[in-house]
Amino acid sequence: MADAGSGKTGWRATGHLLGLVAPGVIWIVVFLVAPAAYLMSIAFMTNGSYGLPELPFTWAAFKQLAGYGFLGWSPANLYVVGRTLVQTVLATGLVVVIAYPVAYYISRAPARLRPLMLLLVVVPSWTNQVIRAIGWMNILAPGTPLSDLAAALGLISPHMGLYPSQFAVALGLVYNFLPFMVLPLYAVFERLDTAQIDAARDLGAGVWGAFRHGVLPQTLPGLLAGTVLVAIPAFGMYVIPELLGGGKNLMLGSLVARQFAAASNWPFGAAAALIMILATLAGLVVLRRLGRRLGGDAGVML
Amino acid sequence: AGKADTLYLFSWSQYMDPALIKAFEKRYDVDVVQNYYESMPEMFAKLQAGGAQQYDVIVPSNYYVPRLIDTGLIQALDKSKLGHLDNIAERFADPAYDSHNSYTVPYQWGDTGIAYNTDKLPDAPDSWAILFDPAINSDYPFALATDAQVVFGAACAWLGKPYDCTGRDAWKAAAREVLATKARDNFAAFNDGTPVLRQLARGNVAAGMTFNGDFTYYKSENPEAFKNIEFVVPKEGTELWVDVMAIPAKAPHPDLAHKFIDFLLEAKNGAQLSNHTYYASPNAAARPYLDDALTHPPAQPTPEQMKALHYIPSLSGDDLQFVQQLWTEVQSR
Amino acid sequence: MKRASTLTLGLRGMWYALLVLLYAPLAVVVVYSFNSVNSSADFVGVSLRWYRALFADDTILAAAWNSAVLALVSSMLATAIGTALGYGMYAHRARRLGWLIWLIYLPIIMPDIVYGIAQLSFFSRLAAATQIFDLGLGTMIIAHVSFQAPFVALLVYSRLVGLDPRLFDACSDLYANAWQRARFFILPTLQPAIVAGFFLALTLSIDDFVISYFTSGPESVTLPIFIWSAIKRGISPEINAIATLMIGTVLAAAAITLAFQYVRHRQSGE
Amino acid sequence: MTQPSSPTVSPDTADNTPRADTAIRLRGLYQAFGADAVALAGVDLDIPAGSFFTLLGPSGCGKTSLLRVIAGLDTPDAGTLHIGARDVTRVAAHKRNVNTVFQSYALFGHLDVAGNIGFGLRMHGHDRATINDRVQKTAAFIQIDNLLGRRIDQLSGGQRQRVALARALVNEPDVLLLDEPLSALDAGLRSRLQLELLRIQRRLGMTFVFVTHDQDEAMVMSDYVAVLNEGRIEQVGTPATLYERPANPFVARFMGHANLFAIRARDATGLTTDFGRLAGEFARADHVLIRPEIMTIHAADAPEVASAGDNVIHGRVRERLYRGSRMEYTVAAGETELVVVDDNRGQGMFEIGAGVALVMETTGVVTLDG
Amino acid sequence: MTQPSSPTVSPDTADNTPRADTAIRLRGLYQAFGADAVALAGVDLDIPAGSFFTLLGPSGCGKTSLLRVIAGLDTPDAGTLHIGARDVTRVAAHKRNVNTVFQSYALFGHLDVAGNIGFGLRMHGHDRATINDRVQKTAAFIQIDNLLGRRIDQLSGGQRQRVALARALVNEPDVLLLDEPLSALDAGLRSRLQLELLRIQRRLGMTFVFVTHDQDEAMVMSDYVAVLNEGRIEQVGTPATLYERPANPFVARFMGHANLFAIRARDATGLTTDFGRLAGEFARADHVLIRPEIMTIHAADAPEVASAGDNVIHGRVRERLYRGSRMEYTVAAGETELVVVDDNRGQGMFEIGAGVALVMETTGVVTLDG
Ligand SMILES: Nc1ncnc2c1ncn2[C@@H]1O[C@H](COP(=O)(O)OP(=O)(O)OP(=O)(O)O)[C@@H](O)[C@H]1O
Ligand SMILES: Nc1ncnc2c1ncn2[C@@H]1O[C@H](COP(=O)(O)OP(=O)(O)OP(=O)(O)O)[C@@H](O)[C@H]1O
Ligand SMILES: NCCCCN
Ligand SMILES: [Mg+2]
Ligand SMILES: [Mg+2]
Repeated sequence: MADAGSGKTGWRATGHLLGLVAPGVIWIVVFLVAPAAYLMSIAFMTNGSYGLPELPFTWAAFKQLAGYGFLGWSPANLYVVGRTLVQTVLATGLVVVIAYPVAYYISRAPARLRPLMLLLVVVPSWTNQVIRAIGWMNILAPGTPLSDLAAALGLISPHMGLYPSQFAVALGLVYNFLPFMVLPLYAVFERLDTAQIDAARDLGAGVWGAFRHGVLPQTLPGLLAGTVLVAIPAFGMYVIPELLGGGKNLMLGSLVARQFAAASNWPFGAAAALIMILATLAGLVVLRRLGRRLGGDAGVML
Repeated sequence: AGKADTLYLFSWSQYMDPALIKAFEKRYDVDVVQNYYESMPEMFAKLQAGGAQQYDVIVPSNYYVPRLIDTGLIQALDKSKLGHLDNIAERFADPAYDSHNSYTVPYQWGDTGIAYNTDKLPDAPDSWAILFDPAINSDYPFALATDAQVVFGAACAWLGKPYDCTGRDAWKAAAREVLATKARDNFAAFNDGTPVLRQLARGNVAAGMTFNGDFTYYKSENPEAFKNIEFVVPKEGTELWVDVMAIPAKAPHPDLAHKFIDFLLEAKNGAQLSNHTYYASPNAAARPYLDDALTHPPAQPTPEQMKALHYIPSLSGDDLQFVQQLWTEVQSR
Repeated sequence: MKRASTLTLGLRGMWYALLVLLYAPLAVVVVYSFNSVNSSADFVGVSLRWYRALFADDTILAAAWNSAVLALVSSMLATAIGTALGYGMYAHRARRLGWLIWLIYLPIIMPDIVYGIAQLSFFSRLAAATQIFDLGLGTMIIAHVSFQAPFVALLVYSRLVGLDPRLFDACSDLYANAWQRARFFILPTLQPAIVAGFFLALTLSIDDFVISYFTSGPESVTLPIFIWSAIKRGISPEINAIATLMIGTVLAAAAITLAFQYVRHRQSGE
Repeated sequence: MTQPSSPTVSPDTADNTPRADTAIRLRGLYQAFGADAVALAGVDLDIPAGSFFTLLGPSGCGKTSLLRVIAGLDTPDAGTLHIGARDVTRVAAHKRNVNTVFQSYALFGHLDVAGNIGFGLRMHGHDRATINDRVQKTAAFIQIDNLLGRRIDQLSGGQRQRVALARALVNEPDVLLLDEPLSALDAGLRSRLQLELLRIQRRLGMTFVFVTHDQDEAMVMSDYVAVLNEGRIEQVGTPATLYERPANPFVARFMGHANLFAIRARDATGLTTDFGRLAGEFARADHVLIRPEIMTIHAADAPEVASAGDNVIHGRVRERLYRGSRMEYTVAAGETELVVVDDNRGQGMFEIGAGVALVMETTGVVTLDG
Repeated sequence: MTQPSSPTVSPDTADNTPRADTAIRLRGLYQAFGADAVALAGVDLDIPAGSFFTLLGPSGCGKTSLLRVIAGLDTPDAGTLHIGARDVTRVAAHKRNVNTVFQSYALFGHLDVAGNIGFGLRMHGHDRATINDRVQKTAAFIQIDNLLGRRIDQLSGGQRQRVALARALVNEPDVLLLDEPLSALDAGLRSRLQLELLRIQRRLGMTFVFVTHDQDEAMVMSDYVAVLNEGRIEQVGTPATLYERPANPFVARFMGHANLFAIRARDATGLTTDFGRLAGEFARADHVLIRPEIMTIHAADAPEVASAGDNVIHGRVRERLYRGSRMEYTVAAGETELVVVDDNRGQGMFEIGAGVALVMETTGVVTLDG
């Protein structure tokens, strides 16, 4: 049995290590890494006449992704990527704007109330995401009070609903991911060193300066952790755009899904999936770098 | 549970009489597990992704049959196991999509039209204009179907071409028309034929593409909710379809599948099915048992309407790829 | 401190607004599940007809059963595998195990849709070749475990990292052999993390739709998949009724959690 | 509450003599947090300009509260506060010419050392060149100019303390407040930094208000010490005054005197206490304080004892601690125990249980009330 | 490496006199973590049974490493280790009759106090009744029997320390190892617990091996002290030996002697050092050590100075620290500085800059090599 504390290695220790980690590692490698690798390989295959991948390997799927198809070049995929990015940034931004003060408020509440308040924030996310979407479908459908109000205000055409629409998608994303921002922010607010606020005031900072220098830097690690937890899944979100968007303005997740679940072009879908993974990784790397640069300790981030 | 075997049926939703399932289960002491799809592309994708070895009986539409055969997703029928084959009406005995019914047996047939709300669109003509002409409906939300060929056919017909138009130029023109329609303020969503009826009833949309039988079924089930919903067969021409039964290539219980198909070919059972779904029956022997409703529109189109009805062409190769890319393009923009 | 009251008032207002935002959609689902007509625009009268329809429908009951089996079995497997993984990473942290972390992050950062489709394409190919990975409850459980286990491992690992490493020495010093150490120290110490990991796995499983959807087979329809296809068929009050039952279950779970927290808090004393 | 007229400890050089005027004047300061948490229960205090002034007291006595009121971080519920001639009771923190060195330094992690030091100047809108210049000068003065580019988490505890000091000093405040700036450090570093802080104060001649709960630290560093207890000032004075003439038992105990005894009876020739009689003329008082240094320990039968006269306490060694340069004995006498210190100047030691005699210089005995 | 023959500090009662035999015998212990981290560089040591034995040294000198080898938590790379008569070099930790009190106690959070104390007995497979009984007795002995049902996080620092002690003691080990058990505590609690620990050791007569980096703590508590440096033992002896006769400059500095000077020249009549000449007869050596206690400070023109003879050092007060019971002066003399302590027994003080004379008893001067 290897010593939990010691750094010594040996055959017995190796056996111990393997006994513990092998099931997990093998599980993930066989049931996730291998499928992912297979999917990636599909991206380089030829699209068969009915959408299934075939040999030989080609770049065709990536060409199609870049916009080259039977029609010559088309910007349709750029629309999709752009729409996805805008929704992601918008949703993340809104989530921050809502979660920041709320997390602060919870952290200042009496200690015995805090678990309850956190629970109240988290509980909706214990239901299934499809169920959360139904709620919004109910609320935003045509003829509901909210839709009528929006129509009366001239925000939408009369007789139309707020759902399905891009607005409903944004709202659904914000709703879905709010708890993932509140929790890490709460964690940093809870151990906020208020002496830094005092120090800023003591050194001549006004309200804004005290916030900018006494509060914001301390909460950055939480903000970044929250951003990772919100932006990355929002970027790949499928259910909400699909249900609340009416299937008319595709986002990346639906574009990928459709190549497997409807339109049938597996290589194209796989190529788009590859791009999604790369974009996700790039986003993660950037956020981690940013986190380190801004002085968050490595443990805070995923 | 506890039964000798299980039959996996993969079919359109709202397309089967539960009593028939019970009867079949009882006769052969088996369980029937049903799964549903709302469109052909959905079914085809599921079959490609492993479904071919999980379902025993599927119910595709005519224009998907050739590609199911081509891709080897369905198996040739063992006609020796189908004692009631002769019940099939002559018109359906040797169809273009499957000569001599080597792979398929017809299930039911019908047409695709438009259902709309007469309160909101009182002046609606029997035309694709309900969907494509902003002058007819400028305010109320409406939907188009999710199957590329179904929608492009409608656009072709609206643009004055035949519903079964083919050729890249025709499809491009159709795609442009769909894009323009999608860009309209009151375009709500892409909804499939059966679901859109519920959306109509709930008031979420005022018009959409649907099927004659489903419309009649809902209307008779729930007259109150559907009292203002009407169905038209657009005069510019629309789809005539035949849905068929087939057995996936690696079906787990091919024997039982044959039994099921033969069961539905029985005269009384064929009639019971149509009486339940309000779709016309391809079963000649069933005729005596059919309800009256099935002998006139909308279940049975008028001869005049018949002239404007077309099968959707079966596509493959580049043509299929072309249509699919075009459709992705339409949804992406 | 005395001037902060406007800020406090603003924050309090925001908090209540947030509660409305969070619970309005759920409340609407609950309310419409009792609507006697099928409409989202009108609430005509209270009725239990959708619940009656629900309990009459075998498919829904089967879906509920499938959901429960999927969530419980996958969570138990993931807890076992994840706990071992987390402990292994900790016990051998002196070695170069950096790559392991990436293996653990992979399922966490992989977009659901890519995840589900990768497994769909892989399993369907495997099934075509071997006949053993047929899509169904089995593949769903496999898929769920693969994304739950990393979360459990991280929880267990971070609990261990927070421990005084001398505790392990204290065990040996107090005559515990390897098995006694596992039995009397490691497992009891990890118990809160393991329980938390199990519940986290459960929530992840319950929340998941996409991966379940793509790895499911004809007989493994779960409630979310059922609801999804019901929505695709046009939303109906029956769905609201199912959703209401799920919401009720979750609220009950939340209440129990809270009660536990307060009891634990009380025990630990002020 | 006596206010001393002049410091006993003289400063380093002539021109840094504490100025005669008052840097801070507090009158009737009252501050409560809720009904039963009275942090300041009416504080009157004058802090002489240019002095190293220490607030000493047990945890929770109100030291930080007082400092925060001076800094302007809290507003008192009642009372007034002058800095120099100006009434600043209602002036916001960022408008007071006072700076604070916080307990755990409260350095900004997102700024480097230079950024931290220059922060106050930046907030005051100085231009970049001025800021750089003054940061550079202050850093050189504090001897951390080689650290200017470092991140805060790359600094040791002692370095952080200096950065916090520089960050406050660069603003040239009228008064520098220091809230237990040394309490987080280990003993060695702590005594080095005590000296350093003292030297800096001497060189600048600035008023330092220093908070600690460590009487040793207070004694080593301060010109004046104010002892706080439950939001009140118990005594103000030089370290020697507090040590040698504590105003009451609280101060005496807090200054580390173990030998404090209630007086049972008093007559013309002396006092009766728990350990026995004490001959001499004493003022009427409640307590008698016998500092360990005024006693010498001897074998019970030693010749010095016989010749010592009246004030000899006989007892028995109960415990002894070897401390290198000295030996600390606890001696049981009468109904109580006394602590006495013997320096290890080569003489013998007393075993535990040995009978000893403590000889006392009566002139060093202090009586006090309260 | 001298091994003393008897302790200078006598135990409380007669029957607990340290036994003459050796509890632990270490020979040539060597332990390295990688090429350049040599934790133990050949340690030979005999720890007398029944003694309070302290390992003292700066951070990183190998104290913990040595303790871990004794406990069996690490196996040495070379060398042997006997506990009593038994060679346990390769015996696993859980098979040694040795217990440890860890630095931050390492109490099990998932068990209550009773569960913690009984853990070792449980691992040994004792039955429940025996365990309860012995836990109860030990807890009563350590005076924590009222805490048995508490959770660990409901205990104060001092209570935790006692639980950790009880958890080790209940197993009646041959040797108790304590790795800086007091270093995390604040000063007040620390000195109380020092005394308590010492009393418990005295009552039980068990061998305690105690680790600290605080020379004051080592001196107060120990029968013997071994000073470690870079994995080697510099000196072993009683506290008085180490303080008064350090074997080398490292030990001298570590024991807190500031006045250590290199000898520049030596002749028949005395020595030449940095601060000047020292008359007398001294052994040949490299360094001279002058403990502050052997000097007295006087005004330069005081009569005692004239009569003091040769060994008077003239200098000037550079710094002084008031410490209540004594005053600490730093005096500049020759090319260096000396620290001298004056007790505040009523005499006057010397101002900074004043000329003073330090009078020395030559008999107290120590010379040493290395
Ligand atoms: N914000 C606050 N809310 C409630 N009570 C407070 C607050 N700040 C201080 N107090 C109370 O006021 C009293 C004085 O507190 P203060 O912080 O001034 O003590 P202190 O002397 O600085 O103690 P320490 O040495 O522990 O820092 C304490 O009883 C404390 O509990
Ligand atoms: N597991 C280890 N890996 C590498 N080096 C180690 C290890 N344990 C100890 N060392 C090194 O061995 C030397 C002695 O360490 P040890 O912990 O014994 O010192 P210590 O005297 O207990 O110090 P401290 O007073 O800081 O606790 C140090 O240089 C340390 O860095
Ligand atoms: N609900 C059944 C529809 C069939 C369309 N082909
Ligand atoms: Mg304080
Ligand atoms: Mg150590």
